[in-house]
Amino acid sequence: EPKTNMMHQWAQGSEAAAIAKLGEMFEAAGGTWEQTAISGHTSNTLAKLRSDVVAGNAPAAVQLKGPEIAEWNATGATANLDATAAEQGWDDVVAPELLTVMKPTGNWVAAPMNIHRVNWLYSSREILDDLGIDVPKTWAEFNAACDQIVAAGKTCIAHGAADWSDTTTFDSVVYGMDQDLYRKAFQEADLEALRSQGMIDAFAQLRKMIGYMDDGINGRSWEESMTMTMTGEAAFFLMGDWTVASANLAGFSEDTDYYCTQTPVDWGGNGFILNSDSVVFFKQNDPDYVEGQKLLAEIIMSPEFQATFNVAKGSIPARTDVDLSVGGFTKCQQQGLEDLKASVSEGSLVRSMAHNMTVLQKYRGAMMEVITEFVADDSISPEEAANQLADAVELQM
Amino acid sequence: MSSLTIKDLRKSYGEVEVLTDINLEADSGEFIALVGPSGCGKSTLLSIIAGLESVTSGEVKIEDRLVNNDAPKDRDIAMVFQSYALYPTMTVRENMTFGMECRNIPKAEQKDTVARVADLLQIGPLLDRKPSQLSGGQRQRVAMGRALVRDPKLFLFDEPLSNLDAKLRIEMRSEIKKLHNRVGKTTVYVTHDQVEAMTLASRIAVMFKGVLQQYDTPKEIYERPRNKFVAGFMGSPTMNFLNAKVVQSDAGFGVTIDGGDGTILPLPADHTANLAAGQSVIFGVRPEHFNPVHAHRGDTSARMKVLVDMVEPTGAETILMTTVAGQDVVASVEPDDAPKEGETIELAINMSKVCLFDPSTELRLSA
Amino acid sequence: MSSLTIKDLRKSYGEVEVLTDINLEADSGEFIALVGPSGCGKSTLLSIIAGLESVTSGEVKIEDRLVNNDAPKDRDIAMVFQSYALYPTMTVRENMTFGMECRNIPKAEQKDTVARVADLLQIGPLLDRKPSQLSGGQRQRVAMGRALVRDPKLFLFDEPLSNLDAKLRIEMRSEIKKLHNRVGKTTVYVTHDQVEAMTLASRIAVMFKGVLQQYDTPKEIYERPRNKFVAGFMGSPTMNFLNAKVVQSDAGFGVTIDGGDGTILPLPADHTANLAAGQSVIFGVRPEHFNPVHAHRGDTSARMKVLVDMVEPTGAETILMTTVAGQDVVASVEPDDAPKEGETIELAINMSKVCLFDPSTELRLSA
Amino acid sequence: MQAHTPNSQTSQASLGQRLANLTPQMVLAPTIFLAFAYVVGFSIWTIWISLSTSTLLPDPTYQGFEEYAKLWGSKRWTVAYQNLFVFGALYVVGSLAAGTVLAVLIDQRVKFEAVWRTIYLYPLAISFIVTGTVWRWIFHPNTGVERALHDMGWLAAKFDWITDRDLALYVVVITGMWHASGFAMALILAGLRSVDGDLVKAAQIDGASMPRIYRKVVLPTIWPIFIAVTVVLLQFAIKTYDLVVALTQGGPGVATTVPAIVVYDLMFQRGQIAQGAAAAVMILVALAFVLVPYALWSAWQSRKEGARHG
Amino acid sequence: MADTSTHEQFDPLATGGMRRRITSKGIVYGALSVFALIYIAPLLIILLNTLRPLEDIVRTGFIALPDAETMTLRYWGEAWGSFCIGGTCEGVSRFYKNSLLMTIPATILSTMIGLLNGYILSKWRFRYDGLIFGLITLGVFMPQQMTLLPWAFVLGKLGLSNTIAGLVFVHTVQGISFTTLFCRNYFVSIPDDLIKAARIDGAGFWRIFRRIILPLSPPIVIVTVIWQFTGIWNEFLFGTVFTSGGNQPITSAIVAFSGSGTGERHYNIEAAAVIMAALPPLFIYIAGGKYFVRGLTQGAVK
Ligand SMILES: Nc1ncnc2c1ncn2[C@@H]1O[C@H](COP(=O)(O)OP(=O)(O)OP(=O)(O)O)[C@@H](O)[C@H]1O
Ligand SMILES: Nc1ncnc2c1ncn2[C@@H]1O[C@H](COP(=O)(O)OP(=O)(O)OP(=O)(O)O)[C@@H](O)[C@H]1O
Ligand SMILES: [Mg+2]
Ligand SMILES: [Mg+2]
Repeated sequence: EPKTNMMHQWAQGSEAAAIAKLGEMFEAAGGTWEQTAISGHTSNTLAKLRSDVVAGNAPAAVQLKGPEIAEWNATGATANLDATAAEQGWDDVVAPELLTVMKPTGNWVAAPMNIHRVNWLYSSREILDDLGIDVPKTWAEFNAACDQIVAAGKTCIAHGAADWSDTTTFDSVVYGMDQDLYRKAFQEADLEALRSQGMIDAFAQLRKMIGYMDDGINGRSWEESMTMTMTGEAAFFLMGDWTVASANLAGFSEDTDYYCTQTPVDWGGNGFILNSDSVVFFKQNDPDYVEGQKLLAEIIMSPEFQATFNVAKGSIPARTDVDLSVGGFTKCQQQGLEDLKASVSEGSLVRSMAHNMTVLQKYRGAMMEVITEFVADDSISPEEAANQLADAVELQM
Repeated sequence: MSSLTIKDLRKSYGEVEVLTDINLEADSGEFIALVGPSGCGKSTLLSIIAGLESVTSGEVKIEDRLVNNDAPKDRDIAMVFQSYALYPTMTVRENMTFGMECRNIPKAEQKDTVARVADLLQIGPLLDRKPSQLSGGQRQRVAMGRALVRDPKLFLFDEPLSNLDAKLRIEMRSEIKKLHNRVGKTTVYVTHDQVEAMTLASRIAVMFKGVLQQYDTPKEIYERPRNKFVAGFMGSPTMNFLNAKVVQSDAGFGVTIDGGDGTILPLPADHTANLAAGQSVIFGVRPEHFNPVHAHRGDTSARMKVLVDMVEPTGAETILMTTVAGQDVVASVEPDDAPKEGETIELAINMSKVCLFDPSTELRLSA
Repeated sequence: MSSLTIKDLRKSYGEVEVLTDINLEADSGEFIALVGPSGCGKSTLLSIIAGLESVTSGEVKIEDRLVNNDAPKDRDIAMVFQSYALYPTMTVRENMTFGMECRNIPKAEQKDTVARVADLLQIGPLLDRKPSQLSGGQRQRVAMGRALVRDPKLFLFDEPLSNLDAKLRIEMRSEIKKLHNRVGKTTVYVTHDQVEAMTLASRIAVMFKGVLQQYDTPKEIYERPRNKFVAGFMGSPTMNFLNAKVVQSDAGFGVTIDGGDGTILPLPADHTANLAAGQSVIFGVRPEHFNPVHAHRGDTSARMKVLVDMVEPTGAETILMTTVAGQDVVASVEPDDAPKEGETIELAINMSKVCLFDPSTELRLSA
Repeated sequence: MQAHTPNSQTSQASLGQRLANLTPQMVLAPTIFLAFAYVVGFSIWTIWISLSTSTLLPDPTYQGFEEYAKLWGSKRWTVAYQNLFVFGALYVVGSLAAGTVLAVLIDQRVKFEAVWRTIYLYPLAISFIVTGTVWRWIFHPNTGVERALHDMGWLAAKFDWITDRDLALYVVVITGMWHASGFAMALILAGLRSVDGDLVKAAQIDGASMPRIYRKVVLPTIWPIFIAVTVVLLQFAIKTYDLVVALTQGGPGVATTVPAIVVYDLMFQRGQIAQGAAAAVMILVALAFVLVPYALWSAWQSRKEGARHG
Repeated sequence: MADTSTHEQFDPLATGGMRRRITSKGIVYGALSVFALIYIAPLLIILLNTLRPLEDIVRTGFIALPDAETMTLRYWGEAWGSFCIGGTCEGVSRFYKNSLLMTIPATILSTMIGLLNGYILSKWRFRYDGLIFGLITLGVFMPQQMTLLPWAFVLGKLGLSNTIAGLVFVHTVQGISFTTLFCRNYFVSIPDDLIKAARIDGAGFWRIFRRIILPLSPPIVIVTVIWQFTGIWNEFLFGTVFTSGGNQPITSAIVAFSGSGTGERHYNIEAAAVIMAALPPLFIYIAGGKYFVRGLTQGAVK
């Protein structure tokens, strides 16, 4: 009889509901479902995971992502899902950009649940319409729009400062200004790229954008920032697609309250910064749990779950063969999928550094420290910031 | 001029009256001892003089100035506490200068004063120590030093020696006496040790249950106590009290011990005022006024046969615990005179020193 | 039979030797007092006897059984502590029965024993109180009660009276004496009050710095102290020590006070063994062996002119602080004989009671 | 009290007797074992890990002091370490000061003493998480005091310390003080109560004013209490984690990061267990800055004590 | 009745000293009240926000009085019984039991062991006793983050992972440091003579503990119980890491509110849950505060 215990950090709200759905499906398929929702910060989840592994009872399934998957794979603690994957033909349906993440050494060890887009720009319809501004396409347009908005006495950018949200914004800035730089600096942690003039320019743009924010950014939650934009208090909000789920849940809707577009890019074309939630499976001794892993993986990869889960989460399915025109996907989500496809074909798709999809945690942590300090401290110049960024990464090598 | 006057003083804590109608005065330069058993109100009275407690009614005057409402610091007094109350975190020197600092006395003068007092008390070498590094006697001396730097109108002592051991107590007692002779300040000294009061004071105030029992010179108090309480409280071992009857014979008045063999103990002529034959009295004799009868010492007419229960040699004198007619009698005799336990001996009584008390009022009869 | 024997006992704490070569024995039923100044090792010795401390070397025997390695409970002793050490959470009764419970004595017997002891000590009405509800004297009595319920071979007391005030101390002293007379158990009694030791003990062990100075009867110790320390420690006010020289004249040996007027104080014949003319000695006289010279008392050949510095009446006797040849002399005289301060008077010395000490060894000279 | 140490001449003590004498040690043995394992074992393990190549999971391969170098090269850590000392000092001194003021006020024979005392003491019962959360609400300009003042019409009002990187640490200090000063108050108050009343009387007669009496006589007398409170508070300061996480999450930037947060992040968020262990070792070193002087002090104290009894 | 001048002077209110005393009393009470306000404010703010609907909180911030019309107690009910935490919609009620199951045994165990240790370390001297005491006390200072992995290993080896028993074990061992420290310092003030007397009476190690030491312990037991209870109850890291799902203590659930989850923050429910989670320690402090203060000074000052 298949059993499982899934460890995740979606303790509340729509995410918790989405996970609950997974449980229901698991039980409907005859399994015994248990979950361990770790509250609060990601480090709590990771602390628990490490403790469990050290204690010798690794959880059957854990919500984990990005290079962490490869790292855990390297410790030899992960289970091999190749058989199930072959049976179900995962290689054919999963978005190609995710394959290297889910199969770090060629074997399937994780099942992706979704694809998040990080580089969304939410604009307040009220403000843009009032001032007669078009949604900016490039950073220059963006800055010009902001100047106009600020002059009109509004806040241009809604933001809640935290290392991850500061970095999310910076992801979009670097990517939008120079996608090669992004790849070199944030996917390969190339020191020269980190120190380059392009990075300095990106920091200068970020500094400019901080100027467009109000004074209350510190300690503000991202939901509050979102509400500021939705209610017309601020013009723009740079954030991932989970915003869509929250905004819709809070009763705001696209086109009436807000527009969703990709964040500005200076190189034209479609851009997509990808983030993905996935479930990693750890080796189990109890055959019930082994069986449960197989069942859980199948359910996660099932189009039905992918649809339900992603409707709730604001993201798009990790399977490219799910039809978004049915089942309650929003316009923004549908647009997301289109952009994803276009981006893949243009070769502009990247993974998100801010959301732990590229470099090892130690490099990401070091970079986030520098970026969030830059946001908090006006006295740091873009040149200094770029150097610090490179130094911090170099230190961890 | 009277240095301290207390008039009709009362003090109550809520319902409880702890001092009743105290009247007391001290002449300039006098050494007054307040004695009495624990809880009789001695410390309370002293605190009232110091201004640390308020009065309920009555007057306190220092050098004829009414000070009832003055703060302690405005009364020009100095006080030594039983616990010494030395400031534990200050050195001896700082302890002594603290009061002067509070009164903004110039540093140079402070220094001189400390030097003078330290000299007087021979505590010069201790000046830089903390109180915790001093022995009991040294602490006592420092406490006095702290009082002496003030040059006040009135010195107050609250059982300053009771924390010292017997030998040191005797030593310090002499020192206080010497110091008082030298400094000559009016002093009020609380103690519950009657020997201290006797040796130090020019006048003793004996208190009991908040009431002043007698206020007089040590000699008067010891020899002519106003009542049985004072008689019993002053003197150690305590005065013997025997139930007796007054008899009148040809030789004059005498007493017989109740239940005894009827021997008449003749009273000196000057003890017989206010007496009537057949009257019940309490017959009080101090232990040292007994003496074993010795053939060679000549005869005393007042003798008493006693059974010796216990003999306690203390060195200089020997205490006999005896019984006569079922009543306990303690006698103090010379060691060489000491009988054996269980013996029956005859004790001679120095009848010129005995006291008679009224059994009901407990006041001393006879002048 | 000897009830307690201590042989060649030593005790060190680390480097520090606190007891050196103690030899002591107590006969059955004896009352032994251990006296000495604070820190001399009295309590340590008592703890060793009780088995609360281990010995470093030497033997402790109780009724001739070596008990060095026995636990306290197996030594059949009872002990009374200075702090009384009453179990604060138990009633008086429970305090008394605790030891019996530990030894599994039947309830009925416990009850009888408590009743008997309570009767003996008159603490029947207190049995259901907690120690905190008792006065000092009552606590003391309960502490003794707890010891008495045991019927042990040996009673140990560690300064049982030192927390009581003067009057109560004298009372309880008598009670302990009575009790010992009645119960007749061998007792070791630690005190630093020499009067207590004198009045209670059949033999006194005087200790100083961990060394037993003298072990003898009270009379011997008082009259024939082995050395200057013992002479000075026993007696209050303390013995006077004067630097003097031995002179030989027709009348026999005598002493002259150094720096004095050369008057020869003749020594009784039985004091002159081991003396040589011209020898320096310390001349020791107890205060009570001085007496003012009275015409009518006949002549004493040993007289000394002294200047009276201070007169301290204590009631039964009066203390004179005097100086002779620059040395302090304290005399204790009858109140009626007391001179005035500042007078120069002649004191007669009872030469049969004086002691001479060797200035270097401080041992008593003469037999 | 001395367990019998059987000595050579007289070692006839029975086996039972000797076993009875060993009871205390035997009863204590499990604790000694646990304490040893916990304090010494865990510390040694941490030190060892800090010198290893551990990343995601503990890994015994020896590497040397590299992780320490990396740690000290990181700005976040240096800020955190510095914060530990600044925060620790201000928090302890501030709590002591506030506690002293409260204790002295309550000592003025006030009515309803128990009520006042409870009011000041209750924060100790509140967890750091809750304390941090509530004070964040209060301090944050969008939700707290500033907002309330704005809503009351005082638009110029500004109270945004929590978002100011130079002032945010003081917000943590104030919040910590709120939590701990009642504890200091309680101990100091009890200390004041134990001061000999005669001391105050003596000082009154000496002519000292009430503030002076407290400053010069009473408070110095109870300094051992201040030491005791300090030790307990320092222990809180060094372990501070939840409070900061809930209050500022270490921000703005890294302005209020404390070492415990860095340790936790390195060990668990970033999978740099070795470096996290190195940071933990550095916390222990910080602890030594405090404990070694304290241990020396108490050793000196007890020696003095012993000397006085001797 | 004051017909003489002397009498008038005894009217205490007429004296300068008394007037001064009255004004200074005023200052004292004034200062006490100001402080009291600061200390109470946070509690009051949480309390008030439990009664306010979310819109109200979002509109006016946390520092505002509840609107009489929209004021409601229903968030208490939601927080207690129906709010979703960790995928289960039973509010905090189901964590309450875990917290009690963890806190009570750990408190009792660590207190009892502390009492024994304190007794041994204060009343029985043996070699290295000072060192052992120092070692045990050092445990007080160990940062939790550092001990997480070693504990995980130990719990795994003992088969106590993911169990409340494991938490009890961890908290007990950690608590021993504090309880031993407190108890030893308290017992030091019990006169050694009592122990000596008992030994002479024939009492052994255990009997002395039971009959002499334990009856004298209530003040320090109250202190350690309060200290341990609140400490263990409020701790969240171990609870979060060493247990999961239905075994977690209430603090882990509370952290779920304050953590950076996505979705709306239900401040009102959060506030109600926070108060509910804080009630047991609060109650213990209010009920036992007097004894806490008394025992603590006896125990901690030495
Ligand atoms: N603040 C107070 N409130 C109520 N009663 C008090 C107060 N202070 C003292 N008393 C009572 O007043 C009486 C006298 O106390 P006081 O301290 O003056 O006695 P004492 O003669 O100095 O005794 P001792 O010799 O023990 O020092 C005692 O019965 C005491 O209980
Ligand atoms: N446990 C110990 N360790 C080291 N020295 C000790 C110890 N116990 C006692 N001493 C020392 O041994 C000496 C004798 O102490 P003891 O208590 O026997 O003196 P005492 O004669 O009873 O004094 P007191 O009259 O003050 O009670 C003292 O100097 C004391 O400091
Ligand atoms: Mg008094
Ligand atoms: Mg002793």
